[in-house]
Amino acid sequence: MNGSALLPWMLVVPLSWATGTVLLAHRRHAYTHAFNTVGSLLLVALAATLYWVTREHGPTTHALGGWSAPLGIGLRADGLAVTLVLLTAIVSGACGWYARTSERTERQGKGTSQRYFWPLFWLLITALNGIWLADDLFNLYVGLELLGLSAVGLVALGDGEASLSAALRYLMAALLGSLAYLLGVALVYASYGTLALPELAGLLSREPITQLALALMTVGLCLKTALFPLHGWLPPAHGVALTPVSAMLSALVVKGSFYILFRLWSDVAESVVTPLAAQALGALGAGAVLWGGWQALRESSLKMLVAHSTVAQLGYLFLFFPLAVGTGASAAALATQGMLLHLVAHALAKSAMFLASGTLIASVGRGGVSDLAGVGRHMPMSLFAFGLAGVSLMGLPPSGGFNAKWLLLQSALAGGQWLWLIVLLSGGLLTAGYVFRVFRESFRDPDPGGGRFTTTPRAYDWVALALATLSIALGFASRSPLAFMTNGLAVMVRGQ
Amino acid sequence: MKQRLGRQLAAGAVSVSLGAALWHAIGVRPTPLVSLPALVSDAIPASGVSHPVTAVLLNFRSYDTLLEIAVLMTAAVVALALREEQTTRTDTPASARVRYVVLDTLVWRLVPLLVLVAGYLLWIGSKRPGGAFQAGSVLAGAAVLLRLSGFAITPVDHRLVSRIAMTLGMVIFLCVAIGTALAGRELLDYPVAWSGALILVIESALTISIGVVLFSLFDNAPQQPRGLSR
Amino acid sequence: MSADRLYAYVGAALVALSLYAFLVHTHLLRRLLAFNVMGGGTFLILVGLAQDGRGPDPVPQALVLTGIVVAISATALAIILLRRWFVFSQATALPEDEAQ
Amino acid sequence: MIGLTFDALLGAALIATATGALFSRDLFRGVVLFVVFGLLMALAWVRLQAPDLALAEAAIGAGLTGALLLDAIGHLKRRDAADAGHENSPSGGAS
Repeated sequence: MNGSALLPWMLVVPLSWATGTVLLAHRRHAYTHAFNTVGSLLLVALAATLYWVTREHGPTTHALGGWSAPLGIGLRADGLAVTLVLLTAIVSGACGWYARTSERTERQGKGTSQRYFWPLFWLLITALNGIWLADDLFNLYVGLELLGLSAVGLVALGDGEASLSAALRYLMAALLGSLAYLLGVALVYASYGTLALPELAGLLSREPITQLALALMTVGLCLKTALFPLHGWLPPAHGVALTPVSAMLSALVVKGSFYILFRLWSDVAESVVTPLAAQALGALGAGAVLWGGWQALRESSLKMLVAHSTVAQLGYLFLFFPLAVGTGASAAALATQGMLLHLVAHALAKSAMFLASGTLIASVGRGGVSDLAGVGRHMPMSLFAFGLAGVSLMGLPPSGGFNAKWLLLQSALAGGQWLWLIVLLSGGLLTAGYVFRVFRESFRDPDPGGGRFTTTPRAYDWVALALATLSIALGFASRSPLAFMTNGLAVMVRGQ
Repeated sequence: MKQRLGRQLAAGAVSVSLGAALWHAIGVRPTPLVSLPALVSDAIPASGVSHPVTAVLLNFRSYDTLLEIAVLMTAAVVALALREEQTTRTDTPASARVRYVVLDTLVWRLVPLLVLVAGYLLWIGSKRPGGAFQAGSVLAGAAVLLRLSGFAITPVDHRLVSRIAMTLGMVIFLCVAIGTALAGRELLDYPVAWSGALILVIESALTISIGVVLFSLFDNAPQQPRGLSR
Repeated sequence: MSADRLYAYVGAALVALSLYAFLVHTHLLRRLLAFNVMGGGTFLILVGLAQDGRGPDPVPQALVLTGIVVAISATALAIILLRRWFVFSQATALPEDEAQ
Repeated sequence: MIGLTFDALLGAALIATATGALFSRDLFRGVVLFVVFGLLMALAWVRLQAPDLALAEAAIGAGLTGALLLDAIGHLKRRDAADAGHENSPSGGAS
């Protein structure tokens, strides 16, 4: 099997399913459910094949339209891109399963607008795969817009007024962010005459215009990744959306813009970035870890707590920059590995945590953390899934989260940057604080008159548990996927 | 009031520094080493069209266009989703509106002209400025004009026929994409002999869909439920 | 100075102007106007600066055409959400901004 | 030289209409100025030898966006004339 021939199907399949679900939107649910199940399974199968083929035969590219870059647009499948494609297929498959179960059981009385959940779901996946595989600066812009608009649409499908204001706020941030990015693209094209990333990697130099372009793209992408202090839009959007949507937004969507930032800084504009800018990004990341964790501790609504936890966990990703820029080869390699493992482990753990939270809320009937009293005895499975995910987020062994934070820690030691150690450790403590807070409430005796729980579908628990288990399993077997992911990356080893 | 002033000062500082940085950057831009226009003109004969912008949009960078149609579809889907919830849609029936004779005549003259213009733009797009986007938006403009002057044109709602019209461009584009992939070529790599015809087919379908979707974005905008205040 | 570069400078001015407007206005329709003007400025820089001293370039022109379609999709989506939200809340600014 | 003078005048007009569109007290007036801005942009595209963009800008940028915005003003004014019609006082909503 040829990896290059497989690549475009990662885009064609979700796009076809998006179109198909628009056309099927008013058919009986049995049809759409069967159609969507087939789509998710097909996507997982294709992604797994692509992963396997790339592992066996190495990275591939695909010249779309038969025109090679810079005239045409290329796709590129290296270890990292392929891993993220597989991650997307798995997480979206799980969330899709959860959504189908919820449609089957809770459909009565809900707004019918959720018919159009599925087209947006597939458009979101198209955008994500487009971004993971992209190899062109402007193509990434279109992918970013598709990602942003479909995510905003999904948020707007939630119930009532709050979801609309959250969607609007999200949209305003997304629009500003992508325009900043586009402005950077304009400056790059004017100065270098090409948009293809591989070519630009060899051309970019530390001109003022290039630095401005990179700064603009960085600010735009940070806004879209909700880096502190530009994170204000994230908690309402992720907290108010439908449960499977929250899971996909936190697990995958915010990673899309971060991934572009990582590619730009490490692959393309290596010669333009400065250690000072990297330290600044790291400082903001540290701010996110502390502020997001603190907010999660104080948050009264369960889903908002998990959303604030996303703000904090995204902060860890940004510690990559100070740990890798200008610190020497070994520290940079460790930082890259730690950050990428954190990205994957957080995606699995956070989607599990959101799904488990949604199940708990469905069972209790209310969304407050203090409403959970007594749920521990009634919903042990959901709480177990929540706890497993929490273990990975806190960075306790054995889990993917632990290995990731361990690698980041080692990188900090190797580079002699002690300050980031403190951030890593206090972030872990804050995470432990809010996860245990949920547990404490859940095992409290319910108030008199409370403690009535609805039974939720079994599938809810299985899906959350499967994702949480994967995030733990990553702690036992992270070496080989990591080696595959970082293989072929031009890590910033050429630093000072 | 103080907060407002603070916001203005901060916004002013940010935008003035961005403006100054852009101003400076534009002045010291290096000259590019790569020349895409030269590559474009070299490849034009193999693209199936003679107008370079159309060649870039529908051949060299057709994948961008595919994703762009997906963006347009996203907006259309959200509009449909939010429209459907409204049970109390207060569409003024066309007959109930006051019509002005002059406007009527004007519209009746103008709309067929616009449709003609759209067809011309679509056709000429392969050789000269024009193409699916301009043609589609002119079509949508004609429909908006009709709706604004109170004519009862069919709404673009969740009926199957509307949804088919909205997705037609995407369906045809995807069929071509899948066809090329199944034939063992790169995605959207048209055989040279067919590329002119394929581009025209794709553009025709896109024109319809772009027109319908752009009109639907106007037509499906939520209305205030009458006499219902919360 | 070539005409192309002149329009790039105009684009820079438009971007700065509309960024200020985007940041100070709370009315969402005004923010959308700012977004559209900012888009226009960016497009002018994209085409003007790329063509400066090199003659017409179909690539940035095609990119801007894509950008225009994306911009109207985003604008329409925002207007739909805003109108729907207005039906519920009778407000034209985000709650966080109004509290300021 | 005449061409460049025209370009300079057009650039100034672009900035002036944009300022009006963004900062005029009356939102309706702002949108009308935005439509004018769109038409001037179309002219600028002609000057930049981009007739495709001139067509698209006139039809989409000025025409359809303008129609969407004007329709939205009508909608938002229906209940809340003070807020939609005039310079919004941000503290107005939170009395």
